[in-house]
Amino acid sequence: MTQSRLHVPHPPARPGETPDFSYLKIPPAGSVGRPDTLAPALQIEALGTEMVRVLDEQGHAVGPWNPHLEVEELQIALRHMLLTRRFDERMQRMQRQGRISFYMKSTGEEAVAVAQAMALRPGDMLFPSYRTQGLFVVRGRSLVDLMCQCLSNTHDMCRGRQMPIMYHWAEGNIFSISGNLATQFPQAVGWAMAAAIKGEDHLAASWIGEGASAEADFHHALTFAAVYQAPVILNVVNNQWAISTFQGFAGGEQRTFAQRGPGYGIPGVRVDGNDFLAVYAVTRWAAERARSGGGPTLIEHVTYRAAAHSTSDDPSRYRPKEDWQSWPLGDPVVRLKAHLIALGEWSEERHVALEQQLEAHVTACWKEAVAYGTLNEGPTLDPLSMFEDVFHEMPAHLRRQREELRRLLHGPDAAAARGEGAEG
Amino acid sequence: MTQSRLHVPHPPARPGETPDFSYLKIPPAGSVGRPDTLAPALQIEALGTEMVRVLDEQGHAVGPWNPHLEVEELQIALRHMLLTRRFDERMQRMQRQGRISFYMKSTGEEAVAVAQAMALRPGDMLFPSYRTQGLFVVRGRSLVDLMCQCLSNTHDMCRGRQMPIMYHWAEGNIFSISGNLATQFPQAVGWAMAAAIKGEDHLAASWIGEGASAEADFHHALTFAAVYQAPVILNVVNNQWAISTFQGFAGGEQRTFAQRGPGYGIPGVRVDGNDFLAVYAVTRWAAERARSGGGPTLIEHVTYRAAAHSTSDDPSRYRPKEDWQSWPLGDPVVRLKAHLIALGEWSEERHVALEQQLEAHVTACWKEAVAYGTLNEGPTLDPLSMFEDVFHEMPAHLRRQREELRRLLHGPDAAAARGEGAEG
Amino acid sequence: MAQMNMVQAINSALDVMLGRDPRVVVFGEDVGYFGGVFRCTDGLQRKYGEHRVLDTPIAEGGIIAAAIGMGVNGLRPVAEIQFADYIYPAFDQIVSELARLRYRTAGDLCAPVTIRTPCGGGIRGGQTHSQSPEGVFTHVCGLKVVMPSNPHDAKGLLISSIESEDPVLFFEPKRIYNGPFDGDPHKPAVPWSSHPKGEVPDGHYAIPLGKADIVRPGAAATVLTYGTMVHVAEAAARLCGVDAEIIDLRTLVPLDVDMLCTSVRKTGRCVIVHEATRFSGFGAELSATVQEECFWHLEAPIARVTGWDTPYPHAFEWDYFPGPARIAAALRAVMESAA
Amino acid sequence: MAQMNMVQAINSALDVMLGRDPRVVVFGEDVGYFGGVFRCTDGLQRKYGEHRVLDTPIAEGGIIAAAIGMGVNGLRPVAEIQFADYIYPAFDQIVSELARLRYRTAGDLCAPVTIRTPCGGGIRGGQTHSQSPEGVFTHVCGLKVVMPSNPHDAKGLLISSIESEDPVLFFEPKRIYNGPFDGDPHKPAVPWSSHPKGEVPDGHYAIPLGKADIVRPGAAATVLTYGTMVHVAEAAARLCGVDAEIIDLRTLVPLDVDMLCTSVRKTGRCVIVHEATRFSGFGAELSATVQEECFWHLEAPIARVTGWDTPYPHAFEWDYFPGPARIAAALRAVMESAA
Ligand SMILES: Cc1ncc(C[n+]2csc(CCOP(=O)(O)OP(=O)(O)O)c2C)c(N)n1
Ligand SMILES: Cc1ncc(C[n+]2csc(CCOP(=O)(O)OP(=O)(O)O)c2C)c(N)n1
Ligand SMILES: [Mg+2]
Ligand SMILES: [Mg+2]
Repeated sequence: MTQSRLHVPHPPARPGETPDFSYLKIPPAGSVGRPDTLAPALQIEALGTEMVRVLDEQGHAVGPWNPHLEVEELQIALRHMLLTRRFDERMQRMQRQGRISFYMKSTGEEAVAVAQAMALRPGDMLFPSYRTQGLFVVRGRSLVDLMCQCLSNTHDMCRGRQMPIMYHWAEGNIFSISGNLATQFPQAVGWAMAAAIKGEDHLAASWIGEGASAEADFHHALTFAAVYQAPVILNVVNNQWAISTFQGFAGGEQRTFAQRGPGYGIPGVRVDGNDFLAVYAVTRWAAERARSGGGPTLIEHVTYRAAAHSTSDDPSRYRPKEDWQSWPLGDPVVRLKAHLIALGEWSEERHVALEQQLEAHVTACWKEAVAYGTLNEGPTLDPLSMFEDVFHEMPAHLRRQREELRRLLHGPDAAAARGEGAEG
Repeated sequence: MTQSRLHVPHPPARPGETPDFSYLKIPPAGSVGRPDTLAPALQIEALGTEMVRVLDEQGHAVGPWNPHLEVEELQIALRHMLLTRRFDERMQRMQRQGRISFYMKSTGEEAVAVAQAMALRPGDMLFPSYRTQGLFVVRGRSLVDLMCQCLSNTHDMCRGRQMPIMYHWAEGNIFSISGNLATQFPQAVGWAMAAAIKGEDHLAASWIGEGASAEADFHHALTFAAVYQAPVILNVVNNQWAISTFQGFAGGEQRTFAQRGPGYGIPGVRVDGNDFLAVYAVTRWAAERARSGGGPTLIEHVTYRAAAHSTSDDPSRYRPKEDWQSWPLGDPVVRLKAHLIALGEWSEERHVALEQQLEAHVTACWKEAVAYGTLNEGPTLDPLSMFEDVFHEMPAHLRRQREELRRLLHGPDAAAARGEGAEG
Repeated sequence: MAQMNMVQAINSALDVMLGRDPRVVVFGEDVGYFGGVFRCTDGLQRKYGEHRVLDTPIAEGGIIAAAIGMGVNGLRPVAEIQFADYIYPAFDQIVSELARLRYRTAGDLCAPVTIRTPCGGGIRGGQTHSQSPEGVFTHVCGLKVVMPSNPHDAKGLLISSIESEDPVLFFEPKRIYNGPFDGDPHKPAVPWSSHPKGEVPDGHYAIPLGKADIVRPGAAATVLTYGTMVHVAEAAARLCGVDAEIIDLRTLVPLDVDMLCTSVRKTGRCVIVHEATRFSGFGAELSATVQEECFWHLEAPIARVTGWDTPYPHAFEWDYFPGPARIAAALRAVMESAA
Repeated sequence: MAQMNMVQAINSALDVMLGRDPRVVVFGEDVGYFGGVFRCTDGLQRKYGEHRVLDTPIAEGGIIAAAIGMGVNGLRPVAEIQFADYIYPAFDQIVSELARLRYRTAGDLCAPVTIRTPCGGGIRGGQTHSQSPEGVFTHVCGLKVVMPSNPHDAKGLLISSIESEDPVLFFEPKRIYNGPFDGDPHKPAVPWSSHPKGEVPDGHYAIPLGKADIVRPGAAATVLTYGTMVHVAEAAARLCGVDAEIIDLRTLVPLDVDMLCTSVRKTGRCVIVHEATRFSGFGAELSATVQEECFWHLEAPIARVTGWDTPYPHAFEWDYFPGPARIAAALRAVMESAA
């Protein structure tokens, strides 16, 4: 008998070592069957261990999950993904230049948010994570608005209250992003329960990282979704890393994250998260299931966090540099582009032209956004507004505090006090 | 397409209706295979859907899970189960007579705690629920001590601080029972992690009800156990009810509770919880696995809460009266007794004699216990002791408060104040 | 008008709101078919159906998270936490999410959730069925916190809570569900039918949040209290003969500072009473506020009478409980106090 | 003696304790291989191995639950919660279990867990990376609560916390990890090497829990504060020229009431400063206690200077932060105050 020893998960490679993704079992595109959308969860457990893939190595869409999208839609998808990436890069640069305080890129994972937002209906409610900016791009929120949020400027939808990237869009049916991991997962289930109570046809979808799946709210979401058979799509974006910890620390060594679903009686589907067509198709399948009374679906998107966790992070401390180059599922943008080219509906030239156009668009948006103010340059929001929206109506103690701040900022001694403050 | 509607789980029968347990699939005793204790979790998933059973209808022990226990052990087991039941009945009666404030019986579920405590080693740490009093009985804590706890009297191990049944026994390696559901589950995992860190051979075991499995701590326990492969046995006692809600409200409609395990990569074993031999054998299997470095096991015990939830509960409001009579897995005491009789090692006469002996023992224990005081009759604990053990050393503010209470109770105005208080 | 105890008054408030507003949904552990372990939701599922009055899994965090999602989707969720002692698993969803959703979205999203939960001791509940955690929630910006002391207020305040656009923590002192309690456990129980506040209108009425109530006018000292302790303070005043003005806060957030301070400025003396533990309890905020607002009127130190700073012990419930004798002693002390 | 910033001092305390006591284990999100997002555990896993310095799943509730189990099994767990804003998912395990285990078992079982967590604002963290939730924990019986204001104290207090038989919440004000901060974000950053409390002994030393520290003796008024605000209060005193006695609490529970009240009895005036929101914040308890103990010595109302009662807003960090100007104004007010 070997004695019990504490097992400590390890990533396959640390800085200086050669990237190694051999732990990933990747079936050929087209090899996984597509069951009926109302198939009982028990009969389709294999979907949690396989990996739904549509785009093959040659850029062809193959197999039963091929959603057969119109070329135009594919081109729009490519555009959305590219725009998301350009946007991310610009914002990261602006953070480096001190124009915004913080940023988080979704590089390498763009297919998840873009394909899912395209596969769902406008009336469906999205409960995003901080790495699904593509949802806003697809639903058409202007980049200027997103930038203004990151700038906490006079046009900031959050009125200066949230860190960059914590967007929301009530009219666009996108919930608010929270700094607290995973909280939105069971909230989405509650939203879906309400839709079912009201007898409405809308569903909810939510996203968390594989690391966040260890939080209590993951369990709450799956339990409530299963018990009430809520019309909800619960997505775990497995980008292999949670800041510095490898997915093994969330339980990924033992099982896929999709396999958690069946334990609750919820179908779990594992999908190649860098394959736009596969993500789109799986989402459509889950949406149809939910809308037909089939209840929830858990989807695991296998992808890779190509960039740092955030602008505060330095991944070279904990994983091999350039390891994304070795990631076997490639780059979702490159793969969709190759597909369009294989279809004869795209070219390197058109791609370059589109990139230039998007870059120009981002530049124009940024110009407009900064005109509404930046962190350090006016115009700025009125600090007195910080007392609003704590409650629907401002209670007396907040009115009193607002008065105190008003006197501090604008009262007779304000200039002196501030001047002195700088000396102190 | 049928529209999504909120699904609301229902128990098979409500008051006035005929009990119906047809939802339960019960394989014949002996039909489930017993895999190697170190079999990979993936290969033994069927253990979560089947039901390990050893005792057949004729009272014979059959199949690969038969633990082949000595007759003496079986007789001891019967004694422990009967004693637990007698103890429960007495305490319930004493609550009805106003001698203790509250009680919770484990009637019908005695095999779970008794078999598991017998299958584990004294050095293994047990993290109990409020319905596993059998653990204390097996480990030999005197009933007098348990009764004194329920009486909050001068011999109360909790010094009057906890409601009845919230026992603990540090020397006996039994953790403290908490009023908060499920909290002990991940604590047990932490204990097991520590054992593994120290390279010790002990394991931890914990118990929760199927209702409590919806709590966050269930997820924490399974995640941590899986990630670190901790030597722990996690038991879900599925007695079909959580106060008034049927197991469907914890997700039991969709899947068994044992099936939650495989989603985390933890073997899940479903066992006939009223079959002493099956529970014993499964526990031994899991313990051997844990001690050999095979990590955690999740065990679901299928049983029935024969009694009310607690002395505060009236089950006739939400389920058919006498439904336990129809419970297809029977009574664990009756089944073990039948087995011993089938073996020729027991008789109705010996049984009656044992019951009388145990009843007398319980009576003697109760007599001794009440001599140490009851809720309403002296001797009583010193109320000033309530300020102790908040911290290791009593800080100044608690010393001051203790002084204040001392003056109130014993100071010059004490009698007057108390007298007046009664008038006020 | 009908005679109602507090359980019936709460049931009536839920009934009225379920009937008036199709957005109202009521849910929690055992609240559906069974009607709640304290019977507050008795009969409601039968009347409004199991899509409006729901049992839930035993997961307080999930209950509140689901309530938030439902609130965002246009419902008016009323969630029950079976005991206030079991609200902690929902703490993150309440504090990080429910309380701040409106703020962080600059008013674009909100969830008007009411959380009902029985609190307080005196029922032999020991440390996990007796807590009064209201103080902790009063420190969380964005939550309203309510605790009624009688059936009439309970119904009116609960209706206001459900109608509030803000999330509300609604604490129900379970010791007075069935009758007022003056702090003496040895006296025979008194039913609400013998108390004027046991008269409760059948239909809809609202008691505004943020308004305290003078339950006993007086000139000599002010007692600030809420919940069960209102009745105990009344008994204490009778006991020691101090002409105390007893104020039932009813709402802790927002606090009716004006009424409180008007009284203290008048009497010059103040005793604060709550059942919760003392250190950093809500009494600390009351004391600090009164001291700031009324310093120049104070003729004696503000006194706090509270639960001791220990968990609620099962055996010593009545030594722990801040009963009439302790309150009376504090009243005498503030009357006699001199440098 | 070495020059250390607060991160290094904390790292050194952990290093010392891991080296001295084989029961000490350190764990949390990203604390192992990576060394922590604030680098407080840098190099420790390499030195002590991955069974003593562990990464964990992202589940604060699980982390604290595991710590309790480990503590019961004879280890001395030091758990990190990555930001104090993320401690709420662990609230139930801390409040219902960790804090009360010794009590409910009459001393038979306990878990001497230390929870380290960075708190406070001023780093553009917005509402979910800036909170100061210490007040809430001071209301929980059975927890010690510590917040150091400098590297020297941080190390000595952390060692005492790990050696404590009681569970300790150890809050680290992240704004001063790298240098003292006087409340003016526009001035160039100052390193700890320029501050006397940046001198930190290399080896083992303990600063007892429950002892406050007079960081600036003075005669005119007493300032009670802790963490980052100690330095801001010093700046404020310089700014307004009031001869303030500034007391760094260091430990909030148990509170050094004697030192606090001795000072207030001497000065007759008291200003309480913390970064946390005001309503029911720890300042309320300080104010209530001082008022009770020193009423007859007070010559002016006790003042509180705190964060406003709103979430911490990203864009208005410095309008929110209770900076030197506000503290100075309060100091002037208590000096000038008259009926
Ligand atoms: C409750 C909580 N705990 C900790 C954190 C700190 N934190 C922010 S992101 C992160 C890693 C999340 O990883 P994952 O869920 O895999 O998402 P990814 O960043 O990979 O998209 C952590 C630990 C937090 N924001 N909230
Ligand atoms: C956190 C928490 N929530 C709610 C309760 C109230 N409560 C006590 S027992 C119980 C039902 C538990 O059912 P189950 O887990 O199936 O155990 P059983 O009583 O059937 O043994 C509930 C809801 C509690 N004690 N703790
Ligand atoms: Mg990740
Ligand atoms: Mg049960």
